[in-house]
Amino acid sequence: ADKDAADTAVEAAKKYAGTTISIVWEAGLQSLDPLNYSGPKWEKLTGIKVKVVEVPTDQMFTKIMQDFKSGAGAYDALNVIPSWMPDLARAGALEPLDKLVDKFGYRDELQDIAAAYRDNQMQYDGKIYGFPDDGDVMLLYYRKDIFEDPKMKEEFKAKLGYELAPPKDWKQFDEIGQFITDKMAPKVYGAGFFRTAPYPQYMFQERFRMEGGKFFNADTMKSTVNSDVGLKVFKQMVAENKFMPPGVEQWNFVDNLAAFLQGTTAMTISWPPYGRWAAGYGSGEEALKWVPKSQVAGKVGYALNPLGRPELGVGFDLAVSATSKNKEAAYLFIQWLNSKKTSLERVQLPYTLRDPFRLSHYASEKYRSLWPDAPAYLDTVKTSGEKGLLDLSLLQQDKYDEAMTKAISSLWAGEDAKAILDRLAQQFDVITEKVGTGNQKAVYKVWAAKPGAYPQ
Amino acid sequence: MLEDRLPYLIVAPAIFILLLVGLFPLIYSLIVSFQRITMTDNDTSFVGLLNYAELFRDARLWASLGHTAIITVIALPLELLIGFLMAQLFIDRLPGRQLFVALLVLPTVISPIVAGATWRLMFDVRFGPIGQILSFLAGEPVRILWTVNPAYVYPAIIICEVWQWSPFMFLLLLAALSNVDQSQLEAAEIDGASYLRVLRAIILPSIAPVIAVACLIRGLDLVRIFDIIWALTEGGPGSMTETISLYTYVQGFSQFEISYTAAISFLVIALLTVITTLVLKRMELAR
Amino acid sequence: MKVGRLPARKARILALRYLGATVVTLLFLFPVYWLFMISFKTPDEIYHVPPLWVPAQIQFSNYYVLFKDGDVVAILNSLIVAGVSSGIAIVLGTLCAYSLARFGTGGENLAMWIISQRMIPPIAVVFPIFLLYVHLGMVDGFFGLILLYTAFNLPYVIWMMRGYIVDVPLELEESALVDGLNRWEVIWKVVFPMVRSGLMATSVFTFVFAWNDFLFALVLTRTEVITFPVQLTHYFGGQSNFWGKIAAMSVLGTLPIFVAVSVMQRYLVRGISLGAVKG
Amino acid sequence: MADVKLSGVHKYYGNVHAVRGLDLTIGDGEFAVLVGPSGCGKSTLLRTIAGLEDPDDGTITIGGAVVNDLRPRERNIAMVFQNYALYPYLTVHENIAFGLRARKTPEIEIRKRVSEAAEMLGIGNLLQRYPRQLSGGQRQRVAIGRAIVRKADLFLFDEPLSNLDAQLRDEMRTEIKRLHHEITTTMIYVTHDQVEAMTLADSIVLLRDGKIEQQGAPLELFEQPRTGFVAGFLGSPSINLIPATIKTNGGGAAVVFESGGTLTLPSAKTTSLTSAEGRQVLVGIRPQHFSRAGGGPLRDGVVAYSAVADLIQPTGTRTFTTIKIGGVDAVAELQAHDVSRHGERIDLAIDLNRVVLIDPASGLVIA
Amino acid sequence: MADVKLSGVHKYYGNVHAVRGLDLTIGDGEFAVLVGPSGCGKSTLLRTIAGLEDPDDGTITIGGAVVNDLRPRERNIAMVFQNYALYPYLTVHENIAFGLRARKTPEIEIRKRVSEAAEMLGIGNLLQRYPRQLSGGQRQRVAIGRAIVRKADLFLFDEPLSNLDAQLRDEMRTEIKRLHHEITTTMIYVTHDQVEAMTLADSIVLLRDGKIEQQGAPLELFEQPRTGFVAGFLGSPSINLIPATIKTNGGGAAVVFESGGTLTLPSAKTTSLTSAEGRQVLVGIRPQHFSRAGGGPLRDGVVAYSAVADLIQPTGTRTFTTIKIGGVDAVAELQAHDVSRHGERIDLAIDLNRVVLIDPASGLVIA
Ligand SMILES: Nc1ncnc2c1ncn2[C@@H]1O[C@H](COP(=O)(O)OP(=O)(O)OP(=O)(O)O)[C@@H](O)[C@H]1O
Ligand SMILES: Nc1ncnc2c1ncn2[C@@H]1O[C@H](COP(=O)(O)OP(=O)(O)OP(=O)(O)O)[C@@H](O)[C@H]1O
Ligand SMILES: [Mg+2]
Ligand SMILES: [Mg+2]
Repeated sequence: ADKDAADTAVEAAKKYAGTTISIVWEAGLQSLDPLNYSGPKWEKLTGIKVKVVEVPTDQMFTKIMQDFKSGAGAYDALNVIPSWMPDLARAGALEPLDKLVDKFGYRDELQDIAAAYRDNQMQYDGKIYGFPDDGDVMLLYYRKDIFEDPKMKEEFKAKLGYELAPPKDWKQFDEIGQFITDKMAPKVYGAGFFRTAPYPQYMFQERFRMEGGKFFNADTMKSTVNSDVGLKVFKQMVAENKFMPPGVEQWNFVDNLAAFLQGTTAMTISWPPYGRWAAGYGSGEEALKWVPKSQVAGKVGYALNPLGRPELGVGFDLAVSATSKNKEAAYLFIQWLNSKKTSLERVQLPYTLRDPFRLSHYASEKYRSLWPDAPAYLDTVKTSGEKGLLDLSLLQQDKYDEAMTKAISSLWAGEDAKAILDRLAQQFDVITEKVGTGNQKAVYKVWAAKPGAYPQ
Repeated sequence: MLEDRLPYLIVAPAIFILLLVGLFPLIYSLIVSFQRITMTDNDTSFVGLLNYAELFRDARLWASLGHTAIITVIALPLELLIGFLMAQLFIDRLPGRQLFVALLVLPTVISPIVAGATWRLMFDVRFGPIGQILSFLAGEPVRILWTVNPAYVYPAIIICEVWQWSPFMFLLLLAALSNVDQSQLEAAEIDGASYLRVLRAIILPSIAPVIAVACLIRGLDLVRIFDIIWALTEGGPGSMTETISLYTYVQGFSQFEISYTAAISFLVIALLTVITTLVLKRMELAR
Repeated sequence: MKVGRLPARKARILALRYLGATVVTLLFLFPVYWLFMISFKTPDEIYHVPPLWVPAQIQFSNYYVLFKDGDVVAILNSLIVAGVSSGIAIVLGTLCAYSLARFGTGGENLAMWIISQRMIPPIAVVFPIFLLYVHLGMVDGFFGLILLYTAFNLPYVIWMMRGYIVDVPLELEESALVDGLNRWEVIWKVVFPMVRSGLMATSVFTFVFAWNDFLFALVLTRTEVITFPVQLTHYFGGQSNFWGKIAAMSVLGTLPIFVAVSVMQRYLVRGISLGAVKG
Repeated sequence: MADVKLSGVHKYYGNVHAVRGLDLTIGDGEFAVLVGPSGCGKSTLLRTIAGLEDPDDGTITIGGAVVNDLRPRERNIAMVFQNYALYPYLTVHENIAFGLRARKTPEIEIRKRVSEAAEMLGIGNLLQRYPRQLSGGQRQRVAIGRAIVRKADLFLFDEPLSNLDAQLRDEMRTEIKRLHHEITTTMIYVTHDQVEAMTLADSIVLLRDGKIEQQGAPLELFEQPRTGFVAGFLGSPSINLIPATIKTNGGGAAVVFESGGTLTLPSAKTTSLTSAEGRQVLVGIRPQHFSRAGGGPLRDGVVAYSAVADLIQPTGTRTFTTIKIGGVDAVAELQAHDVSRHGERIDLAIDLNRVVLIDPASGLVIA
Repeated sequence: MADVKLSGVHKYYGNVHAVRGLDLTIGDGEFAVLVGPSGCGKSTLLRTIAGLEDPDDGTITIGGAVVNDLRPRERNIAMVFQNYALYPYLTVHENIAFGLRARKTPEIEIRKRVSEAAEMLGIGNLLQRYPRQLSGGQRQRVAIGRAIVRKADLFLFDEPLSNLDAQLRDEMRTEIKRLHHEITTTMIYVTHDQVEAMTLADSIVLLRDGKIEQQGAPLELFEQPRTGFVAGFLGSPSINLIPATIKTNGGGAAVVFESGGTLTLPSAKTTSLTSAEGRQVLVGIRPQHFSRAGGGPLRDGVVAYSAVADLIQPTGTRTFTTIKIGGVDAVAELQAHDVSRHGERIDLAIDLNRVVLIDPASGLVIA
């Protein structure tokens, strides 16, 4: 790259000074970035105003689709969840970006994006529809102080016959969790998860595949989620609630975060921001007042998930709406956002939810010095990303997602795991049939063949 | 002369708007419901009754109708009863009644979304006061996952619903009760009738039309209940509390099953028409 | 004024009723109180276990962000949409009701049809309306929402106002006709003042309906005219529910309604009852 | 000022034939009172004249001009309604001024006329009040005030006093009578109160089933009713109607009751009865034509009758006493102390000079 | 059966002092009628007796027992309301049976009593109808039926006939009178209709501003009013009150009007006036005590008076004629043809045997 993609974008965008572009962003914490940082900064640089449209995650697909159907062109730039990108692209809601990428010299910088995201979340049908913009992946966080407490270690070894350390598989996870809960509850529980829709389904996708499960029979496209593996995972997941704090079934992202930061849970699995905030990074920031203060700074360890291949889990692409009336301005904005320079700043924002996704982010000296454990954190994030499992991504993926979400919600409600899975499989089949078994089979084959789809 | 056509002139704008926004969608839905339009492909070929046939195979649809019915059947009588009891409390002269009434109206005028959100807060197992109060009363920690535990989600929804709408019933019934002929009550008092007899022979018959109207209004509202559930449970756990409105929304707006949604709409309209007609018939009879 | 002795029995009953009234009112207000308190809490207080009934100090930062981020515009939008639409609905609906009540225009059938419009569930028509609006380019604009709310409030207004107008003694109008007014003047100078309190009550309710509508607003707004309930759902994030913001926004969004209801309180009970009693 | 002529007026409400081919003339400045049983079409007729209802047939002429096609406001009439029809949200002053404002009268003229009318009606001190702050009689006066400021050609009153209590009604009646003396506009007045009708009217129009039963001066109707209906309708307590048979002897005639007993009729009444021997009639005797026999000689046409007092109802100066005549109950209006005990035998004098004989079949008065 | 005693009863509605320290005794089996101007507290008093209102002070005794603290149902009274207060959703039979059922009367007894009462009231064929299917008079009877089946100790009626038209009122009045003869229970009856009061009452209680102005037999109040208010309240048209001065001469006395003119009072009236020379009085002469002078000799106490007829209001057999006496307008009730033209001079006879003289300051009747 002879020229910095960020500067290119800024230069080119200046001619749109005075216009306003609307960007769809996930409501809540995510939009703190464009609201507080990148939006104002872009306006200062180019004179283009950025209007942030906050949409709750579960409405994002609907809203984007509606806007496209309506031809209203109310949105210019979009945040798109990668697993839904094929649907949106197929429907024509997204603008193909290749031409603009070339026009504004962005191809090189795209190469810097970590492979897991670059190879899986950027293109559909050979065309670029979005820039992976968030290094989403699941990590295991644990309380070093507890895990390294000699007394605990000793007792644990005595009881279970192996060293107390971050769990290598789910059996260990359960044993450790139960052990800590037994010892320390109600002050500290072994683990806590966020359990509310739609997120636990990513956990399920990961564990299901790591235990050897397949979503579909590749020949018939009949769903096989109700296999023994599915049942086993479901049963484990429910059983784990027992050593987690009461009411964990209701927890969402912040509930779980609060519990961990307040020291109530000893382990949790979540996206990378947990790691930063738990370390106390950004505490005291006005914009981060939403997050309870960390009581565990300096006591947090980072590790790969049990079984070693974590789900990438959602992620975000920056895209341009096909109906936008300011396509080029919108494109330039996302190029600038996504560029090496800007993105490095963004992933370091104390309150950001955007996680490092470029090789240059992982390597950034500045980032590695943000807090004492930052190098360990970045390394874990990087490795997790490299080993990450892709979210299932089929035609009309949102329907499959909805079915899974509902299934897991039923699971917490105490319904019989087998019955839920059978129903889920049946729902999958109905969806598949509706979409067209032939079409879907082809799409599934392509997806399943990707290195991150099923563990080898 | 203009003045002679006035009766028609002044209905025209209202009727026009009603036709535009009321009739057009029905016709449109009717046509679309015979087509096969989904999110992605804009296939507009006619498929006859396929979508309607589909309705009968859609277990989730019927389940959602069932959920709607459950909520309606439980919440409506409760609201009526509580509203009636409240009205009884305030029917006689009570200094400061104005203030009480003004405050009691509040839940009813609050946005249902706010109501749902508020109760979600109230029900929260850790941060909400309900668990705290129950624990205090029980003398031991009571941890009820109101929105997760199937045994409690309907109670949760119904508590919220009843909280919001009992005051509405209260207002209606208060007004109706104050219209009950005072001298009939006095006559009955002099005749020495017990409260139950007075209730049965005088009060209930005379407020029956209001009760009927109230039930109709609230019944129709309950059948299309959406906001509260959206904010409180989002239809969960699973689709245990998914109502017909919620399901229609999901079909129409997150899955873009356009034709199918139209068919559902017609099913709902047909059902409501039948029910309303029956209710109105009964009301006629009662009069 | 001389206060006579109340027989002990009646005094006891009165005291009991007071107690009952207070308890009931507190019960019904408690959730509102809770919401109110949440809006003043810091995140630490919101996520405090056990829950705190009173925040350590009243602080307004939850409100502050709403103003800072411009989210309160949603309230302004709602005010415009609900205000204008109920205004139009009231005017058109009252005129229509007058015609129905006094001239029997269209007979029972028209009246029934109009009422039946109110029975159609929004969810059944929102999709076609959405598509219609797409064609007309009215999505995400004030006009579309106003038109829609007007249409949805019209049957209610007509229904209620017809009841009130029927109650206006015919002689008043006839007297005015004999005295030299034409119909327009009669409507304006005689009927309007006579049904004023009904009009107020009806206005409050149409306003509340439009204000509280969620479904239509959810579907028909994008970026320009996000209304209050829709804005509120934006705080139900994927990662979290921003209870502070939700509470603060709820309070802000309930305030106009509360004001409207308090001001109109004395018309309200009458209004709600008359209309309903009339059927 | 104007006379009013109706000819061949019909009015239907759906199936109800409320006014049935009615012809009526009311002279300029006349005070005409419409009476008749409830539902006979009084209000309908009035409203048709006002233009609030369109007649289905016939013509209406006011002051010589056919007004069928004129709107109420173009007929220059003023109307006072039964329940006053005051505008509750306007002050008394504004209520009275309402019609003037509608006709764009200059403000100064309005003030003048309103205060004139208010003075005349004795409500000058109430002008700033609202109707709800007035008593019934005061409201009534405001309603009348609203009519008279208009200087209309024709005044219509629809049972204006029926909502008032007895005493007030007496007062207001007198006042309306005075008013008519002063302004001498043509007035048409509907009432079902006989005293009002009798005392106010220049001419009473008695309606029955949408048609005129009889029209004439009050005493004419009272004393020379054309039909038994008219005789029965006017007078309180009602006229006593006793079935009997006519017996003629020579130039004279008498009525013989079925249960026995005979009353000889005065000669004035017998002329038309010469050939009526054996005819069935109803003998109509008003309660006021009974009196306690004084013992002296009886005037011409007055006959003696001895009866037993049944129910005795003293009302102050008069006592209503029920007695039996010809086997049926009849009421006699006697003086306060004429009779004192139930069962007392009393000697009565019956003044038969004003007796009416009615043909039971046709209902027509035959003498 | 029971007598009713009130002593020192006060009742306030907020600031309104509706009943002001009232003492009242009504004997067992008596028919007492409460009359008085609107707002004088009649209904309040009745409701207080019924227990529907609590008195603020004083005691109420029914049949010898203080009932202040008893609820209405415990007082064993029956009440007939002005608007009947029938239960619209029950049949006539059930309406009448309501009070019996409430008292757990056996079904067979209920049937018997209801049909007895219905027969007595002539509504036996209406038992299966609903109130809305009845005429006003029939409803009235049902309301009475509901009261009488109860065999209560005390019957209360609050203007039970005021909603009926004149003819029906006459009928019902007679019926109530019959009823009292038959069942002889104590009855308290509120009305503002004088004829009702005069004809029904054993004893009239005239209320004014929450206090008893006079209580007594009807003719006693009418003919020997204690105050000018009583004299003015009873009688229609109202008694004429003419200011005058008393002149005594020897044993006799006369009244001299301010505008001149003297009327010599009959000797029966003069006894109490011996020392009243020069005293200001209001002379009360009832319209019915005027008559056209017959030309013969005047009875004792009757004086001749010549006057000019002003307003003439014929009402059929009687004509109200306004004349001037002592400079003020007075109404004379004459016979139909006694006077025929406005301005006619007529010779009248005034019966002064029943004249009342009222002290203008205290309002008390002095003779
Ligand atoms: N708007 C109407 N629709 C149908 N029928 C009517 C209407 N107005 C009057 N009638 C009928 O026409 C007839 C005459 O009615 P109208 O009101 O003129 O009687 P009225 O003599 O004024 O009676 P009242 O003394 O009771 O006022 C009645 O039979 C009445 O029922
Ligand atoms: N519930 C009440 N609240 C306030 N004031 C009342 C109430 N009821 C009656 N009053 C007042 O008490 C006084 C007596 O009223 P009451 O009804 O006893 O009069 P009444 O003699 O029955 O009159 P009417 O002949 O008009 O029925 C009146 O001044 C009335 O205004
Ligand atoms: Mg009439
Ligand atoms: Mg009264």
